[in-house]
Amino acid sequence: MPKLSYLKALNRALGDEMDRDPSVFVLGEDMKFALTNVTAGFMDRFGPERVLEMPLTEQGFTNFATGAAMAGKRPVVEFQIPFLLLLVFEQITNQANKFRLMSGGQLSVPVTYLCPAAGWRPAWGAQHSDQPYSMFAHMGVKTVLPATPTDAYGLLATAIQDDDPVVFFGPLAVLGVREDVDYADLAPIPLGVGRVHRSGDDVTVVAMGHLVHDALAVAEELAGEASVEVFDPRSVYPFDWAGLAASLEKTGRLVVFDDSNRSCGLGGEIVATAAEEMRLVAPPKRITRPDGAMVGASPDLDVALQPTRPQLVEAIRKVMKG
Amino acid sequence: MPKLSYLKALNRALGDEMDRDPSVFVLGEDMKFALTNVTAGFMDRFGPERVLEMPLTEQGFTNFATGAAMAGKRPVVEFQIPFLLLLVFEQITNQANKFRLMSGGQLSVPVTYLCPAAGWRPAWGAQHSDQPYSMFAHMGVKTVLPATPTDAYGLLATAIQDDDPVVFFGPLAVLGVREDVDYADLAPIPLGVGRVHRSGDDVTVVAMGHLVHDALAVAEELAGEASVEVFDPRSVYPFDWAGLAASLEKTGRLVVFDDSNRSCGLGGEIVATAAEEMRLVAPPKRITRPDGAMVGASPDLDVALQPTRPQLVEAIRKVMKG
Amino acid sequence: MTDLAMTDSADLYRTIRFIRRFEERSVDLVTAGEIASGVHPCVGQEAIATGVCATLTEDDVVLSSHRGHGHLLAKGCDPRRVMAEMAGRVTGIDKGRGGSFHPSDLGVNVYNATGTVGHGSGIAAGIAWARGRRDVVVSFFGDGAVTQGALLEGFNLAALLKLPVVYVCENNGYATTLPVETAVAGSIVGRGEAFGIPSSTVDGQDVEVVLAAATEAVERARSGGGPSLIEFSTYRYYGHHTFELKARMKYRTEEEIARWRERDPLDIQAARVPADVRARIDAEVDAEIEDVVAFAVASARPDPVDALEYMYTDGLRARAGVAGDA
Amino acid sequence: MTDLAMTDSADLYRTIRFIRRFEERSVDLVTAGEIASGVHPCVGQEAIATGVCATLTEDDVVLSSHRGHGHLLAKGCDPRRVMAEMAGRVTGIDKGRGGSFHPSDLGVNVYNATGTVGHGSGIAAGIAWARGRRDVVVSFFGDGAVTQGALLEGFNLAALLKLPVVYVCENNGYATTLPVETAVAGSIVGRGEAFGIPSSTVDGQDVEVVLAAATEAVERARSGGGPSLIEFSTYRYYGHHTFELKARMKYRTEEEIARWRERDPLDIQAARVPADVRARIDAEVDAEIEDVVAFAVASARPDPVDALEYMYTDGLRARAGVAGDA
Ligand SMILES: Cc1ncc(C[n+]2csc(CCOP(=O)(O)OP(=O)(O)O)c2C)c(N)n1
Ligand SMILES: Cc1ncc(C[n+]2csc(CCOP(=O)(O)OP(=O)(O)O)c2C)c(N)n1
Ligand SMILES: [Mg+2]
Ligand SMILES: [Mg+2]
Repeated sequence: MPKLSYLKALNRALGDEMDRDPSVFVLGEDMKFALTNVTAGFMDRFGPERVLEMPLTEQGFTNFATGAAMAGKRPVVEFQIPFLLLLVFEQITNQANKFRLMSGGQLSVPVTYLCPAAGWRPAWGAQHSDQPYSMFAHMGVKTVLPATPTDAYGLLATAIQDDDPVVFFGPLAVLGVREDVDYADLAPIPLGVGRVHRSGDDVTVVAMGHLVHDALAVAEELAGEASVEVFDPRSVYPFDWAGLAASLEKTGRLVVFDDSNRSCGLGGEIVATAAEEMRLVAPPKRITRPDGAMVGASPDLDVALQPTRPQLVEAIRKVMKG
Repeated sequence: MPKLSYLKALNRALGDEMDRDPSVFVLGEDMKFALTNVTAGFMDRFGPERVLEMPLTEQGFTNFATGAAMAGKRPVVEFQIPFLLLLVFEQITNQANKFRLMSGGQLSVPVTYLCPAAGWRPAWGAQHSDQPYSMFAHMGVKTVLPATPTDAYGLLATAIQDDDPVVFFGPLAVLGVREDVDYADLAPIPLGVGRVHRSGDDVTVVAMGHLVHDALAVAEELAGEASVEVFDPRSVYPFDWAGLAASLEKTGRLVVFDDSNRSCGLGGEIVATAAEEMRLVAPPKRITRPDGAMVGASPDLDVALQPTRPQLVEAIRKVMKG
Repeated sequence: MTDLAMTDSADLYRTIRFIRRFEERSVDLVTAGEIASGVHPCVGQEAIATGVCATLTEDDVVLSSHRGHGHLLAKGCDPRRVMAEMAGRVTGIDKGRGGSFHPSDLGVNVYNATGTVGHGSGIAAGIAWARGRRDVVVSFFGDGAVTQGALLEGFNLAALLKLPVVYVCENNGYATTLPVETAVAGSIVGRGEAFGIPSSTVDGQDVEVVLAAATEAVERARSGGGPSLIEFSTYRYYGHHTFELKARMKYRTEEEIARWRERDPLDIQAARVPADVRARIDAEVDAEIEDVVAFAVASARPDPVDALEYMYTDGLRARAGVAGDA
Repeated sequence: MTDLAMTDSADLYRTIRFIRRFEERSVDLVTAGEIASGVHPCVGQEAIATGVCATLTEDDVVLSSHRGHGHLLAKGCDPRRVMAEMAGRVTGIDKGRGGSFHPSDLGVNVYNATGTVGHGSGIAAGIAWARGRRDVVVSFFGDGAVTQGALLEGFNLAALLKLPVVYVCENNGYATTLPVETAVAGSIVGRGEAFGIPSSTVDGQDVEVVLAAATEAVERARSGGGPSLIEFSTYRYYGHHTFELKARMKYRTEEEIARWRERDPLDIQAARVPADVRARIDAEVDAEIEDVVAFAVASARPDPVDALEYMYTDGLRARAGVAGDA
């Protein structure tokens, strides 16, 4: 079976959707030469009316996408850097995502916001390394953060087909991950449905994005000590609360492994909801970035702020004791 | 003793700081005629060089304030509507709040962002009623949400004196609250230090902003049934974790009463941290807005999305049983 | 309000008169507590909505502003459902979810009026592009919007893509309390010209002058000539928002208001219509407006249990604010 | 680099030559893995930083961009500490927290170069105002920044407040891969003129032409004449960022690059300096640059335990990512 990389999966999913549905188009910066490679080959394949080259005008083209979507198109807006999603935060959360309600259901805004390079960018410094996904969940914007090429394909396809705004985060750290796939098996994956990557009985580790792969390695490493279930919600919002509850019914122990900032992040939401509504036999734990994490401009500083495998090992051991 | 309203306390704190420190100035829209009344009388009192009338250009004047602050001034930027803080979200969280770290400590950015009308605005609809404070905490921006005139005075004074960016949220619903004060007692209140409004032994209710007053009423109402401690952290970030832990040491029971959206909100952060690190003898509960709440344009719809006293009563009873 | 193609003097007078009465009565409903949000009356600016929309077909698109009742009525929305929307009733064009400030009515191609001043320009460009450059899109905004960077980002995109957008700036001299001279360095039309967009300043009080200017811009759009910017000089007699009924603000003088009332769009157009025709129109309009008001006030208010309706297309239900609640 | 007041031909040549070598060697350090972020070389644009900064006093302020090494060196930063910063070392001007893209050095009044393209314009206005309109503030940005609305919001504020800001647009023809003609409708100078800001397009390859244009704008600023916009036509020989060393992108032709090299700022200025003087300068510069490189490479890397340093002024420690950790 061919090896498909996460980045290629994005390219494939977007291309397949554009083949399938003429209303789908992509816009963003450096489209023509596909700087991020997500749209590699698209200018020749789909032409300039479906691959819109945009100037350095993120608020303008985000609003443009909102208008195009309300008028029947399905824009996919690419953002090269995570902070650009902060720059258009109001346009997505306070405009595009609210227009349906504000119109009493008349309007729909089927835009996909694609950030194929979320998270840490070695030594690029404080302004280029954020993971803003928790805040889109806070504002009620559908948000996904897939971990594997298959899930990236399926959730990007679903995001594009969804009639509401959806933000897609692909962490830079996972773009190179490859997977053996049968192309025929690639298919849309519903929002809000998680995935158990590894089944276990003692403790549930919730991980997303690139951290899923670290969690699986740690689970393997601890196989002798503890039976670790690795649960990947895949969608940040809506979240698969039923899937999490089912896992905790079994394990009763929870460790969350999350690359977002600590305060008011997804990790906290998972711990809070579990503590309020689910079965826990020991105090839950979360491993996150620090509060309001800002990386420096040297890799030495940056890595110190990323969640690590040793932290996960220690947390698992603690909840097993607890 | 004179009765001081919350709104007047803001006016007084800002005026006192401008008297005390010539580097303090205020800028924003409709300053000259003090639309929000926070700057009532200031144009005559301080003149146009310290009360800067700004056009409808929020990103521009937020960046202007950043520059002025780096050059030694202490700008207080007023935002008339909470969503305007989403519009400048990148300028505050990714620029002003990061410049100190990015300069290796050379620069400081002592800006206060003042939103004197946060939260629900009856029938003004989905775009005018947000409570974005949790997201500033997520990004590591110092953020306060005082509940009383005395605290509003003290925390606005502190925000202005602080050498870092600080966001000040004054909920619309609390601006009219009045309190007997001796002006001589008005003084800065440190960030990250909460306040026990009412001491109790059975359950800790954490409430902030206007909800503190509802929580106190409910505590009174349930006095016969349960001894309720009402804890107001006052600062969203940094948060008074020690104060919360001390209260839970005593009660072991937690109900959080929070006006922000549910997913990845402050309420969740409080529940998560308590579940992870503090003493809990029963599952904690939180009362919040729904996920990604959007109000309609009629009061009938809007109130349905606000946390209510009956919800708090029921939650307290449940944790008492739990 | 029926046939938008009708642009003779009497029809234009009728539309202005209709908007005028509609606004006056909506202010009454604010005072009566029926419109909880208050409104931004467009009294004094009616000729712009009237003249511009008279050049549009049903398929053409309008993006309104927070001062938009006139745009909606002139574009052909059912006035009863517009007033009901302002009163937050389920019979409103947006079922009480849009209100006075953010209305949309796809039935007549009125798209969402965003509350983020200035951001309609990019949305308008996207709509014009998505509709295959077939239909004209009119984006209304005020002088305050001119200082919002996103407005100019939209201008750039519309110009680059040569889109059929007519940008209509209703310069009524103030953004809330701020005089335009103190807010806008340089000029408004200069901002259009900077992007190569044909731009002009036109009298907004004489509806036939408005009509002529709008016709030229709309023709340019239809013939592939790309976007235009028209800055109409106008004035609002009422305050920014009905809160000024209570809190009188001193940012302008009574003399100034009186001066502008001398160029009242209703009077200017009235002078072109025979007295008897006017009398008939006035009577019809007054009667229709009373029916509009009665409809709005009699309509049902939304049921609080539906507060989370229409958030998502797939019926996804947001989690309630309390665990376990629906 | 010593005396900024020195603006005779040889001094200008020296600065251009210094920046050129500094950039070439920084690219070597990228290849060697010493500069992990890569860099945005300004090779080809050196005359602009050189000519503009030659008109400034120590008290005047510069806001740089992501392509800013030349600005820093021309304004008088210690080149050793600039290179060390790019390499993420503790001896860097920002202790390894700013890096190549976002440097500041208050010692010579170089304020933060924000990573948000276009947003320096408003920051520059705020600095100019806060410094009592005494000192001139130069805000450097590229042609890409021109399409960012916030840039124009800054123009409006600087013009309204008549601030001593010189807006320097280094139009090198591309924003990453995007040609300026396809990004900017209308013109760049038109955007300045729209705000009543004196604006001109000037050759950016001849440092003495740059110097003359900058002098005029700086004089206007000093004499209370308010902001100016100068669009310098220029070109970058290298790619947008050193990632193009690996991923050659075809957005421009070799012929185009060759054509611009014929107007190389170093050659143009070299022709005005006697060969023997040049030989001496070249030797001095090369020696100094090797010392710069040696200093940077030999400097210590930051200690990971300090990762949360400098976040807050009051020493507030952000909570760690694991409960209980420091
Ligand atoms: C981006 C933004 N800033 C501020 C506001 C608050 N606001 C609403 S209307 C308005 C004044 C707008 O003035 P103008 O554009 O001239 O329109 P007018 O009210 O005069 O019709 C302001 C400041 C807003 N809604 N959006
Ligand atoms: C607001 C924003 N959008 C996009 C980017 C990513 N980006 C960094 S530099 C750059 C190109 C800038 O081009 P230009 O302004 O012409 O400067 P040049 O690189 O040519 O010197 C882009 C798109 C950014 N940093 N900020
Ligand atoms: Mg106006
Ligand atoms: Mg460029």
